[in-house]
Amino acid sequence: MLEALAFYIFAAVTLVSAIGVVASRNIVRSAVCLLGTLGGVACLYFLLNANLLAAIQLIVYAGGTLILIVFGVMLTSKSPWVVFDPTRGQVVGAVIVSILLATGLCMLLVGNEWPAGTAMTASPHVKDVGTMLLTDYLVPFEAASVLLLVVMIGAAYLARPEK
Amino acid sequence: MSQLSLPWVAKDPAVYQTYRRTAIRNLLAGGIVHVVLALGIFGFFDLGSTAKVTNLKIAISIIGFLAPLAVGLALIAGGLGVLFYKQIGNTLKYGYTAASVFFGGVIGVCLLVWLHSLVFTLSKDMLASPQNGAEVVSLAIFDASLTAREIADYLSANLPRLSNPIVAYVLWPLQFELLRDLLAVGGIVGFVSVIPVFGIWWERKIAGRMQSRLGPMRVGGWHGWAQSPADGVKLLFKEDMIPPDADQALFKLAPYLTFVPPICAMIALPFAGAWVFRDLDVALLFILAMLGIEVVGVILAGWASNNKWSVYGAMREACQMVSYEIPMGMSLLIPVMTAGTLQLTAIADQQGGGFHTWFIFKNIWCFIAFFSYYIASLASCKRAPFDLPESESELVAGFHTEYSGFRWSLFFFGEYVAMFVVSGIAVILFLGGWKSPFPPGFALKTNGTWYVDFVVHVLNGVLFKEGPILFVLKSAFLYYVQLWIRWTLPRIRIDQVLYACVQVLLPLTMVILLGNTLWILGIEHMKIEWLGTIDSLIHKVLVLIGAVLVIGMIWIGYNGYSNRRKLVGSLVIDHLPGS
Amino acid sequence: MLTIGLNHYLVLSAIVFSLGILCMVTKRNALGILIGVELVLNAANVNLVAFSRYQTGAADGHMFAVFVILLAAAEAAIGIAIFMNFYNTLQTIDVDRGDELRN
Amino acid sequence: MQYQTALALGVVVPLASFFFLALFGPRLGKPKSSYVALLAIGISCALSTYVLVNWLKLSTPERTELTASAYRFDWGTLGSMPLTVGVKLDSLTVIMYFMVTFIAFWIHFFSIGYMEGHSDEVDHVSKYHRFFTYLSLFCFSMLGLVVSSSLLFLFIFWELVGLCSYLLIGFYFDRKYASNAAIKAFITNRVGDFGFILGMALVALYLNTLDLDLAAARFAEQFHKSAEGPAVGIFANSYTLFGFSVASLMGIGLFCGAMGKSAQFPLHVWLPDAMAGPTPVSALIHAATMVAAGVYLVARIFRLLTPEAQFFIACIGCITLTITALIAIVQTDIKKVLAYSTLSQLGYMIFGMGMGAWVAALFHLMTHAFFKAMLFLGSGQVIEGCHHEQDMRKMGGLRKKMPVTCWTFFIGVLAIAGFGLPGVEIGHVKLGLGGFFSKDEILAVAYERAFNIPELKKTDAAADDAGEHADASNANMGVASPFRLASDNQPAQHAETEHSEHDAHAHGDHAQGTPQKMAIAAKLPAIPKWMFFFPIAIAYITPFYMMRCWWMTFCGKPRDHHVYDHAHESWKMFLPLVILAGGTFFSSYQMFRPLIHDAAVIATDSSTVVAIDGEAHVLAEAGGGTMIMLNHAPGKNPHDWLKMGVGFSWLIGMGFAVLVYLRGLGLADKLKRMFGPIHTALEQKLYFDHVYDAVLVGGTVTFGFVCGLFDKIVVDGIVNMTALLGKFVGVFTGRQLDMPVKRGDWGIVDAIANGLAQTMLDIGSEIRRPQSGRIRMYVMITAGSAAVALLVVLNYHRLADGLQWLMSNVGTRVLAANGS
Repeated sequence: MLEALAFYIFAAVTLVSAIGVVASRNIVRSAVCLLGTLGGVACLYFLLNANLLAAIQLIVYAGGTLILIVFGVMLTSKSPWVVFDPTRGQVVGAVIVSILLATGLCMLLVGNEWPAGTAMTASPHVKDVGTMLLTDYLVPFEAASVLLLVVMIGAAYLARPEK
Repeated sequence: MSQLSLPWVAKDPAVYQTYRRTAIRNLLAGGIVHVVLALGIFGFFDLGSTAKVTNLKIAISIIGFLAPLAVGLALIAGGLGVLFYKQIGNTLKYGYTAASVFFGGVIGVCLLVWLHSLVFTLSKDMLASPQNGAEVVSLAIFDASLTAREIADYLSANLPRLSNPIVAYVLWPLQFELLRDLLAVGGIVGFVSVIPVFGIWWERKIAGRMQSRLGPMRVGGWHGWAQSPADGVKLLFKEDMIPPDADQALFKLAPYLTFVPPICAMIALPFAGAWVFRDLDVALLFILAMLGIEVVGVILAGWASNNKWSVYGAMREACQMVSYEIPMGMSLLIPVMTAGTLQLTAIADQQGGGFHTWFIFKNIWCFIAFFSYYIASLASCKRAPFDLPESESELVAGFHTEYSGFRWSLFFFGEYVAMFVVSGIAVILFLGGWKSPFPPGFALKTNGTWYVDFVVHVLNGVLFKEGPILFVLKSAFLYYVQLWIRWTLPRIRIDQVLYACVQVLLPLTMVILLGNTLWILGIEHMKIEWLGTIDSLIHKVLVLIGAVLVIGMIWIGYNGYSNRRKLVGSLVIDHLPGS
Repeated sequence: MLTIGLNHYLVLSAIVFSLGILCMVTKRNALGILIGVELVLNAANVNLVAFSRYQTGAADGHMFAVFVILLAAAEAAIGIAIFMNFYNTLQTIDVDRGDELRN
Repeated sequence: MQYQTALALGVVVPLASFFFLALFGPRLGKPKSSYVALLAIGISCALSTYVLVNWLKLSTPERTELTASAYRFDWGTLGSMPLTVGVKLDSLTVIMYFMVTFIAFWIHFFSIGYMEGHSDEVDHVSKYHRFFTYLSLFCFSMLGLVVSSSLLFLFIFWELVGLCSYLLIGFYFDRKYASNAAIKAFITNRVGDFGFILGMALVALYLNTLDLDLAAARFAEQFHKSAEGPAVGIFANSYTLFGFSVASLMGIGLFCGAMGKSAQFPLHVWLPDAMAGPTPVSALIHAATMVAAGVYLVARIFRLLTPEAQFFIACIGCITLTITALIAIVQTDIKKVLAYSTLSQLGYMIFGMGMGAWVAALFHLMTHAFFKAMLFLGSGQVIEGCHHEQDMRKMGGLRKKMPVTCWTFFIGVLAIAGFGLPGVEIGHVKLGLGGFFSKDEILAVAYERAFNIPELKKTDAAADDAGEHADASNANMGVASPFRLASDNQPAQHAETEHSEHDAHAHGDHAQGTPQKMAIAAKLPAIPKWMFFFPIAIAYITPFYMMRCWWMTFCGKPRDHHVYDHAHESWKMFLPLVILAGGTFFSSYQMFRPLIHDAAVIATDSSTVVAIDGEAHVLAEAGGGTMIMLNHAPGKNPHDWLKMGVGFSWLIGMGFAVLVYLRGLGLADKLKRMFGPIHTALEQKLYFDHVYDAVLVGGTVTFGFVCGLFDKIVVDGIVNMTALLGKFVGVFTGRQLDMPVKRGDWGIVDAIANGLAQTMLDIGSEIRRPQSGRIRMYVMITAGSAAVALLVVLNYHRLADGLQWLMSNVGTRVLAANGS
């Protein structure tokens, strides 16, 4: 009961702010709406017994990526009111396409008979998640670390001042 | 000329006298009526009888008895206040009375929160009591699993002193999780609103003392204790301006984005073992995340103001925060690794054996980590010397240049609460949380007499055992250090800020992270003996250093206090014995 | 409707996914496209975690979600660096102007 | 302290020094930072001395026990393969470790003097502390390499030493040739390391472990199973490359790493260029330790080598030692001469390893490390003293200016030349130095392999083995053994008889070990004769060029007074020289030989390969059957032959050098003119660099050019051709078939053609439209088509039904309409 209520509230937050992301003409407002979506998704993670993931989502997305995006906006816009609008035709086409896509996905996901699985009873302990990360998922973990290193170097290289 | 009657033109004192009399009359009369009504209902429904407890009476007792009683008492108190306002004012002006009112208020809020917690504990116990079997823990939102009857029975069986049916009626709704959460949120919000009010006053006093002045002295009498509430009232009535070119919606949203996350952080911040709203297993990460989101508000404020200085402030904040989050998180990992959990209560529980078991003295890595965390936390709260985003000598006021009034004060609320939160994290992770600095053997024993017990409980809670007061005191000390640093160190340049992070703090934290990993590997997993010997040696030296530091500070503080009259224009150092 | 199951989350994620695509298509600001990508990735993550919760009962979905978050962060960092270069070259952040390869 | 702990600690101390210097080096400044590094390596050296001294006191079983109980723990798992980390604690490690720390310590000491005159800063970066920082890092990696028990960690440290080598060669990074040399060294090593990685991959794949001992055990196990029944594991694979089986390829792959690091042909080109680094670095890294790591590696993986792989190794060694010695004759740069002599000596070691002369090669490694480090330090002293002049033609007569350097250098020359008087004994000590013993042993084994193995094959090996071996060892006992084994304190005569009895007895008894070994030995391929004669010839050339170097530098008349006047020497630099000269004597006579023997017990204890001992000694001492002492037919004792063949090569070579350079450079110039083309070829290093330039660099460029040409000619040609063809067709049709009657009027054909073209154009532009370069459009198209596809697939049946209904309905209507 409470869970349902919470789900509907958080889903509403997520969806409304996602629509806000799309509908805002100003990019910073989009970013703020994105914060709402990210927060909503984080709350959904809490509902889904993924506490650690929720915290990570908040730290990395909301605390890192979002700030990075806003920072990028500040560095790349000449005035806060510069707006690039797509043409009306493009918008209509895009809306049609995404409605089609949503319909298709919903039909696919809901219409499918998922095999009966085991539901998770309790939130996995942080320690177990960590152990899993360093045992079963060691190789992707290491690959990810290498990736991050490459990204760090690459970003620094790309954003370096012109000589 | 027609007679203009402006509302703010002073009227004849006699008019005020009339107003006052009317107010006194109405308040007192209304209060007495309410109280009488409440007592009447009490008598009519026989609410006091233990034998006739039913669920029906719950609503009656709350709506019909408790609510009118509370309203009535409040009205009577208000009436008395207006009646005796001169006497009250004079009393408040008198130094120590005012101080005791002030501290009483602070402690009162703490006690209120404490009461919350006691009630929760009680209801939890009841729900889990053997009479109810195992299935009660399902804290449903609408299905009451306990009846008032059962509660009353439980009380008379376990806590005879509280076995009044009214208590049972009050406790009954508390088995609903939602209500308990709402009440707890009330407690948190109450505490959170006290922090900045007290904190700002304290900061101004300390700033004054550090500059050999007195700080606020007028408002409220004793040491200007009412300065902050007065300022708050002033801010509420200030004109609320929004620049015409600003992004209206974001401009309005930004202060809330700054103010709400630190309060959310309090959700996971434990004040003591049971004193926590939600004992998350990822509490630390959650708090860090909330502190990270706070920045978004600041950046938005700067951006939405559409002002050069504000944007500069926002960009500084963005790059400062993004870079300092890393050393901050990595320093926090060290006690986390040592404790093996992210759950703050569990971490604090491992430090209960006296101050030598605190993680800061655990080994050299934790010791360094404490300081690197503290520096990074200064930057993350944008406190001096890292207050670049709002540096008033360069950027007017940085990101909040365009803000005024209530919105402006929200930024400050956010900042001061965040300061408390980061101090609290440091206390829990490094300084033993709510545990006493003395080993458990020092805790006083109760002997059964109620007044002795009371004193013992208070002393244990404040000094010898554990308790939220200890936690708040320790946090307040770190908070004090933040203020101390602010009024001691000059602000550094933005490039120095980033240099300090990327080239100093980051490598340092990496080294200690690696060191701690190897240390744990060597001592706990490989059980290398000589490493263990070195470890215990270092541990002892660190404990010694800590003890010497604390004793030294107390000594210097004592000297400062005993020479407080001579301190104008000089330093405490000049008054130490032998100088 | 009162018992929340897998399908609720799936529908939610499908809608968020489509909104992400919509965002990518309609924003001409490069950073808007980046935001759209974040939406899409979040939708995928919700799916992963929901399946983990209702179908597998183990934390594998969480693992994938962690890696997705990590990749999203990496992608944002690189993306913004690229857009800075884009901006430095063309003096605009409008992606429709970046069609030199067209002719 | 436990020995393994001491060794591990000794590895870590330089690392600590590295970190300390890296962080605080600039603040410590000029003299102080060097003391940190010196202290660190000093601690390592003390620890290693402690271990060595105690190790010598232990008996073989105790050592074996310690070896077995050394640290091992699982670091991680790769698939199902545990990655084990551990300390390899055996005699080989102990002596290598001691050698490295000892030499490194004195070279650090020398460096302090050497670096004194350097300018402290380049581009505001202090170079002084960086030098010692790198040295510390190198010591850490080299020691780590020595103690690693797993191939993986050996490889990691292997790469680390490569990195240090790169950093130190490029130490004068402000000079173009130095940075080029550094890059060359690094890249050349990468080529070798690629082979190493492949070899490691094969080891991991077929033996499922990277632990050295375990891998060897599994290799032997698979070998046995394959020998008895159907082939398993690595032997089951019938794939061959250039005639090498996979098992051999594994060994060759691993050896490729050694080829790179030990600068063996054809990857030898980097080492002479590496002399661009500071001279102490040349002494430490490019003469004594790192380049010897290749030999060490081969020694470690010896049990994984098949006879074919061994033969390959021997060939490479033989080629290297020959060509580099020839090149060394004409070099005029003092460091280049030493570099080429190093190459040549490394060639000897690798050659020895390939021959199966495990003990001899390592023995040569040890002696060589000492005298070559000393020679390099001597040259460093000369270079520093002569104001960084390296050309020997400008030196001469420095004997009076730097006497200590001169005579220590001469000891080095004697050692490398193989000075010794065959048959002369002082007490029980044979008179000789360094190469006299070690090179002799390698050559002895080569002789066995070239001449005795064919003999062995002819006869039934197991039958006459026991008897003849006793004779052989009796006969050999007095010939070349320069010392009594360290464990032997008895009078020589007594020991000799006892040994031979014991020998025969042991030999007869070791039925499970020795005959098996003999059988394997019988399978060894006999090497071609030239592989014996080339090293013999080079044994005459080595003394020549070394003597030439010494004579040109120190004797005769000073040729350049500017250099001569400046020359001086300081105690800080010649003290290490004197110590290392002592070390040369010490290493020739004492300690190392028995320890290497002891190491051989474990390191070659595999029934798949055979290590051959060219030295007459007691089999029990050698571990009772781990090695094979080849069967000398009477009168075919290699030492008899070698005594005469190369015993006085040092005298001849050195004498010839003195003869040529006695009166300055005149005679040498004459000879140079006489052998003009040969001299030029040698001076150009036999054109290796040219060939590599032409083949590799040129090849890449050419390949790019050819690709470009292909693009230009073929691709563009086809495109243009098509266009041209179209044009012709158009012109043809237009002109000939469809002449318009008047302007602007098209004929039918023309109209069709133009109409088609127009349609094509329209289609093209329609197709091009989505290819707008607009990322949003791409996303939209992708998403849209995905959506449509999804919907169609999901509703396929409904759609199909609908279509069918439509078709049938419309069809019937049409039919009905027609009917009515």
